[in-house]
Amino acid sequence: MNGSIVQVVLFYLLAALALTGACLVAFSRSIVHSAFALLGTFVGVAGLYALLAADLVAIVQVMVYVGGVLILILFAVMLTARVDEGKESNPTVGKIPGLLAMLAMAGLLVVTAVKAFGPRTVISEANPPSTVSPIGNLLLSKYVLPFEAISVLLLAVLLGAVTIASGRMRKGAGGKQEGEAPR
Amino acid sequence: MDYPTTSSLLSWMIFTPMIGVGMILLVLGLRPFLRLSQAFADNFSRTVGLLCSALVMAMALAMWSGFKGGSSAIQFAHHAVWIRQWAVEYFVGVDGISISMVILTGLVFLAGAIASVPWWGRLDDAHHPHFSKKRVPGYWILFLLLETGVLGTFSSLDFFLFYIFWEVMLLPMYFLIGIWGAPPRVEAGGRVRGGPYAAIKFFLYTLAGSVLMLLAMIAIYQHSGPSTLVDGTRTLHTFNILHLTKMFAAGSFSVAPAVFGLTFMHAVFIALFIGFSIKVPMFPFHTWLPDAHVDAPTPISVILAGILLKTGMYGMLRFNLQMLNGAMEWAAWTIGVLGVINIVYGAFVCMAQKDLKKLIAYSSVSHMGFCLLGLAALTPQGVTGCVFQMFSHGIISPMLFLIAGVIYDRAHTREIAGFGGLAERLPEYTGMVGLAFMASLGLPGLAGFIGEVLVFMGGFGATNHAFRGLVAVGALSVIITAGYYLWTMQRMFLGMLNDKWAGLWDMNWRERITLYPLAALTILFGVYPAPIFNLVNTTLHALLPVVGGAVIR
Amino acid sequence: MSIGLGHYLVVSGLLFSLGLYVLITRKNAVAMLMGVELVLNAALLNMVAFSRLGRVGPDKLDGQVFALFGIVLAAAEAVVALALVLQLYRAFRSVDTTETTDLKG
Amino acid sequence: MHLVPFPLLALIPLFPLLGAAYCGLVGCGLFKKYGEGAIHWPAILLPWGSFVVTLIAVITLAGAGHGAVLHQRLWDWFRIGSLSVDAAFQIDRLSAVMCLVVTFVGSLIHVYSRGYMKGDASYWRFFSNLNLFMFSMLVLVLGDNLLVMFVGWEGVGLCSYLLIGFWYRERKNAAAGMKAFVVNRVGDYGFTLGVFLLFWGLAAAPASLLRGQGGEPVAAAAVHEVAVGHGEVATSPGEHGAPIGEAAGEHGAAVSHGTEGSEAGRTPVSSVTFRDIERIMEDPARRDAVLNQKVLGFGLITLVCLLFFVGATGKSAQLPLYVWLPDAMAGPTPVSALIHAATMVTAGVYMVARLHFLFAYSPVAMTVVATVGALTALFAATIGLFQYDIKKVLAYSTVSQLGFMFVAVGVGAYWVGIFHLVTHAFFKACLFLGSGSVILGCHHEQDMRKMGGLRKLMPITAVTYFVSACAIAGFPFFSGFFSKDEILWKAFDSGNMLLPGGGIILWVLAATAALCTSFYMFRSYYMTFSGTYRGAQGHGTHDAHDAHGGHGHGLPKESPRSMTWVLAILGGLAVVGGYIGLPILWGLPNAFETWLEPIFEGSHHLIHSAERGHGAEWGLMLFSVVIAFSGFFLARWLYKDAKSPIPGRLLASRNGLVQGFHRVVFNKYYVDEAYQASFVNGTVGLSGLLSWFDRTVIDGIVNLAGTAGRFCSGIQGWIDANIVDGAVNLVASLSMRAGRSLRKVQTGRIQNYVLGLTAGAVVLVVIGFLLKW
Repeated sequence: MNGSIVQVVLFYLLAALALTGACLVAFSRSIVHSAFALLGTFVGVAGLYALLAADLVAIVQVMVYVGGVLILILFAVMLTARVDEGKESNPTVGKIPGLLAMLAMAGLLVVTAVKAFGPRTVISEANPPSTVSPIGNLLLSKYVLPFEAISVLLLAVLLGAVTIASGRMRKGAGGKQEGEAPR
Repeated sequence: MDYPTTSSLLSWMIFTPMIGVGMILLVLGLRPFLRLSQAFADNFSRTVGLLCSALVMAMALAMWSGFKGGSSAIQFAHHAVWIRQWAVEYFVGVDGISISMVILTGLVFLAGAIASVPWWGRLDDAHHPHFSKKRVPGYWILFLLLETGVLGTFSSLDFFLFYIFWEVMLLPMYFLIGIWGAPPRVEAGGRVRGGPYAAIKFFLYTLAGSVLMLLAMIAIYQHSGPSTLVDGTRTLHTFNILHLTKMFAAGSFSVAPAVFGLTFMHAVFIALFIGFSIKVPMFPFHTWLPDAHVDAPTPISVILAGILLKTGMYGMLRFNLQMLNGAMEWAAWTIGVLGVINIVYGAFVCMAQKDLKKLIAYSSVSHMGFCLLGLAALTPQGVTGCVFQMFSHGIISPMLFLIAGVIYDRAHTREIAGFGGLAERLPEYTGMVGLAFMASLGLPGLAGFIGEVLVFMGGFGATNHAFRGLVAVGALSVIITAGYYLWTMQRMFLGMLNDKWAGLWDMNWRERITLYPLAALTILFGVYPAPIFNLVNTTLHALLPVVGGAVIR
Repeated sequence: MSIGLGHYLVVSGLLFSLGLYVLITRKNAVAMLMGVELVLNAALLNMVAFSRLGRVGPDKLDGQVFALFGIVLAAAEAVVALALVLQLYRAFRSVDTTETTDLKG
Repeated sequence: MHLVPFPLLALIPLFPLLGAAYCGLVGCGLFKKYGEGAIHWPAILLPWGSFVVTLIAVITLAGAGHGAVLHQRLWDWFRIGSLSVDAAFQIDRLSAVMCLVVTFVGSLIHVYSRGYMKGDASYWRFFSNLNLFMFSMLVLVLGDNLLVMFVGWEGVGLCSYLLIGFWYRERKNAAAGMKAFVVNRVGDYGFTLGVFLLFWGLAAAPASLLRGQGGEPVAAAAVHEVAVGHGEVATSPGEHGAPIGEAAGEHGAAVSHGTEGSEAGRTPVSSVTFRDIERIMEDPARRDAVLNQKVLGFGLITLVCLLFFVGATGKSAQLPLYVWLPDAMAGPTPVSALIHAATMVTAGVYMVARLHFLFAYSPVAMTVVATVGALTALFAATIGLFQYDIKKVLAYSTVSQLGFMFVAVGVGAYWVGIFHLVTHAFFKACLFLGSGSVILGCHHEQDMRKMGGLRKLMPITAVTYFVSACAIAGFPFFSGFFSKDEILWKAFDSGNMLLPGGGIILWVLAATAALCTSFYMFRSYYMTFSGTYRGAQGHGTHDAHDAHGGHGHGLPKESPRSMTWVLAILGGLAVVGGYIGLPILWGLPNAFETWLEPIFEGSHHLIHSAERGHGAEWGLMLFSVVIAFSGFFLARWLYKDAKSPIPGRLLASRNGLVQGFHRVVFNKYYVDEAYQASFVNGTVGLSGLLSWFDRTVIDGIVNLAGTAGRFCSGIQGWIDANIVDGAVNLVASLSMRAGRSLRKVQTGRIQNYVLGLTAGAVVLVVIGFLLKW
């Protein structure tokens, strides 16, 4: 329970940041706003990681998500969205069923979480050790195979992304046999 | 009690015919590539068939010479685990009960093989194509398969293996009768008879028996106690016949559930008995036999009568007498009565037959009845007589069917009344028929007599004195048998020669080399049956119930 | 009062639900991709929280390793997905998933 | 009784067997190549070889002492449980007599056949069968136990069948052979059952009797006993070798005189061997155990003996199974002489005499034997009165004479029965061969009405025939006189019959039969040989003998020398043969009775005499002479030279009684017809019925099951096509329709899918919660 109040405050702040970002992503009418709101979520989650003494994950979260994924998404938004169309750049459908589904799912998860783990408290160390070197050890010993596999995956993704993004659609492969799709 | 492998001779013997099958198949497969002629394939398969049969016979003789007679132990055992999960073993071996049948198998199949080739004699007749020229390689493949099945049946000591071989016997026979037998014909009354009808009748009948046997086998397996396989694996149940015998003797099955108010042992006894009695064949399950015999080609009749009927009797000896020994006395009277019905009924029905082959077929029914009676007597003379009758019938009935084949090959009819005075034209043949008939009607000095007299003697000595009445009734058949054989003899061979048959010719060399050895054996075992007794007595007599204090058996 | 596993799970559950909502309601493929990222983040948060606060004990880092792998996978997925989106855009001149329904049965 | 090994014994039957094998297997070819000589020399010489060996055996036997039995054991035949049967031969004084008769008469008839069968196309087959018959008969006679005897018993039946049907082209002959065999089989049925019953009856003694002295366990003792039972055989080292086993080797030396010492531990449990049975019957305790047994209300031994006697009636042509013998005359005449007069048909008598130690214990069986014998004697004699076929007359005469023999053995005078058997063999063989000579002379005519006057044409035949007729009629100092007279006296004097004074009834029946015998024999003599020849002087009538060169035409003439010599020898024996058994009454030595005495001494104490005095015996002897002469004179008066008109007048008589009597007797009392109608037709009818039952009912059930199966499968086929398959099709079309409607769900909008996914997940979790609570 040491240093708890700081942690509690930090937790609520970071959780609010993440959730607010997520809400904006969900409800904003502009896709650009959504994309930027996503930033908040990512940072908030990274903070929560840090709060959980998962320093390496937090750093990676920031680097990969904020520095990589988010940038990609913004590029995509910019490449595809007709920004000039104004506020309604991020149209939605079926809000009511979506809302219902969201609430049902949220309710379920929250209730479950609270029922299962609500009263449980955990001792957290004052100065938890860095996780970088243990994780490095793990990655190169116990998880060496997934590690290598995922590196191969990354290579494949690299090549695949390049191929897909740069390749021309083959004739007839675009599903235009019936000529329905707008050009 | 556990017999490890001592010799692979028996396995070689059982599967030698399969090697032959492989060779025939190989040649058939290579035929298009090597451009072999049809005639070559035919002659090759005939040669292979003859050689394999001869080889089996030679191995059987080798086993005979190596068999120690004064022991009831399993000899020439070959024992290995086959399907570990179900406790199934490959366990073959011979004891006194089976050795004589194995030898007989070799002999009868050799005779059948020789009778199946068109060589060494005239068979050309454009109007009546002979079976031995029809789809030859297929015939020989099935023939050899049948031999494997029969040998396996006689030597299996694992119930599951026994059942497999039992079924292996069934299918080739079906095709051999159906395809190479008489073509379908319409009889009076619009009934269709002929090879296919006979084959399907045979098949369904024996299959019905097999089903009962299968049920009994599974029931016994399910209720059998824990055992060990030959390699030491412990199993919950067992198929090993010797182990099962011991368990039955020890009363392990007394806790098994009753079936229809019968104890478990009695219930499986009945199921197995009916299953085997169809093959014997026992009244009233005998009607497949005349049809199958009449429409089967000669060598197949020979094998059917000479060996296949014996598998049923063998089953009774091995399972009903040996394994279910405790229920045997309970059933003896019924078996005896059925045996006598077989004997007398078969003999009477014989007398009314117009077709020579049918007559011989019914005479088989009659003569197999002796085996049942001898078994039921449960005296040393009775059971030995039963086995000897199996053996002697296994020599005599092939002779009779070969004889029927001889005249059918020439005259294309077997209608007894249509002949007459053949003795003038075919003296050698007549002499052979006379010998075979006399042997079959139990003339002393020929093999048939020994079996009959022992069965009757044994029946008279049964603990239940009512058996004496049974024997008195059964022995009436000696009169009836003499009546129908001599009457047949008179109608076919004596009197004035019917001019229609003036063109017939006497026996050829192929018929001689099948008939003369059998005739010689008939005489030999009639005057000196001890070799067979030496084989079977020790094993058989150990199985008989000991009656309180009486030694007079 | 302290922050336990339940709190993190509640946050993660809400994140997940919002991501789901995005997935259900958005028509824009890129926006849906954002939803996916939200869901993924929720999941990863769960893992790290369990790794730290779950019954396995604090010195077990497997959950964090999973989270790392998850992040990498998410990145890879995002890359491929965006490439696809680009291609989709080229083909249909739109990233509106309600319009690109050529494969419907 | 002690056994003497005699290694030559098997040669006696072996010689004819070799002859049979030679003629039967290679004879056909040799006959065609080298003619008749290649056949008949071996075939005749080999039986003579048997005769010589028999003589040696008889001499050995005579020198071997009182109760000696020559014995040769060849091999084990069966050895199963307590049943232990050797292929073994024995010759004692009884079988020696039979053996001499068989080999001597048989060999003579072989010689005779050479002339009689000359020119027959199946010459080789004839001699083969004849030799085979000799073999079987000798096995029957020499067999050491009941089953070996049975081999011969059936073997002679087979040969009889083969030889009766020798000229098989005529269906009548073949049918006669078949009849002989089947009727004999009826007898064999009785015989075999008798063997079985006897065997188990002997074995049924209390276990205590069977126990060995050493208190051994019963089972071991039994084995031991069986071995020892044969141990005595092993006293001849080097001949029998090892098969008997160690036990025999140990104990064999100890047991040489079976009848001495304590028997209980030594006799086998049971046996089919004659001497073992006799020994069991001599052991008082075992005997009582056997005699006290009842089967179906009869004493065991009575039933056994009756069953054996059924066998004897079949083989020896007694009532009611005599019917085959007259028909058996269809065979060649030498066959009739050998098989159906001299040897085979006497086997029944021999068998009863052989088993005297059983029969003597059963007065019932003895009475039955004697009564059946006497009835048969009279019955057959009356039929013989009116026959015209010369061989039929002789056949009925044989049946009648066999009846006499059974009277003798039935009253316990076993040696007399055998004595009559011997003399009968001589004179009846001579008569038959004489008739054969006549038939050959008359170109195979057998009807006496077509003969006559042959005395001048065939003098030797006539003389021998007359002499033999005198013998059979019982003229004083001819052989038949001694034997037949002794039978009549023994019957009269018998005290053994169940009915008091039964012996006198037997005597009346037999004496009447003797009168008839004398009459019909001389009737046949005068019809055949006196007067003038009435037959056609032309062609032969027998198809099979067309090739008979030199005999086809002209008056009958005397037969070739090989035949007349045989006739002369047998005729001579018919005269003098009886002197071996002269009546004791005359104070002369009876060699025959003395010779056989050791055989029958065992049962001697059981045979009782009525103790009628010598006066009665003299009176009876005189009376039988009177009978013989009255028959002779009656026949001479009626038939000599065919002059008397009385026979013709009687035949033409319109008196219903005379006619009816004649018709019934001439047609042999319609016994054949009755048998045909009852047994034969009954059996055939029953077989037809059962066959119909088999085909229609039993197979019908099978086929019905098959048809029912097909019907059921038809129904199932319909069900399959319309319901099961319909269900399958329904499922298919349902899923098609469902697919068609459900594919609208497939909107292609990811949002919808995700929504569905979420909803599904939520629902699942909610359900999980609900279930949990």
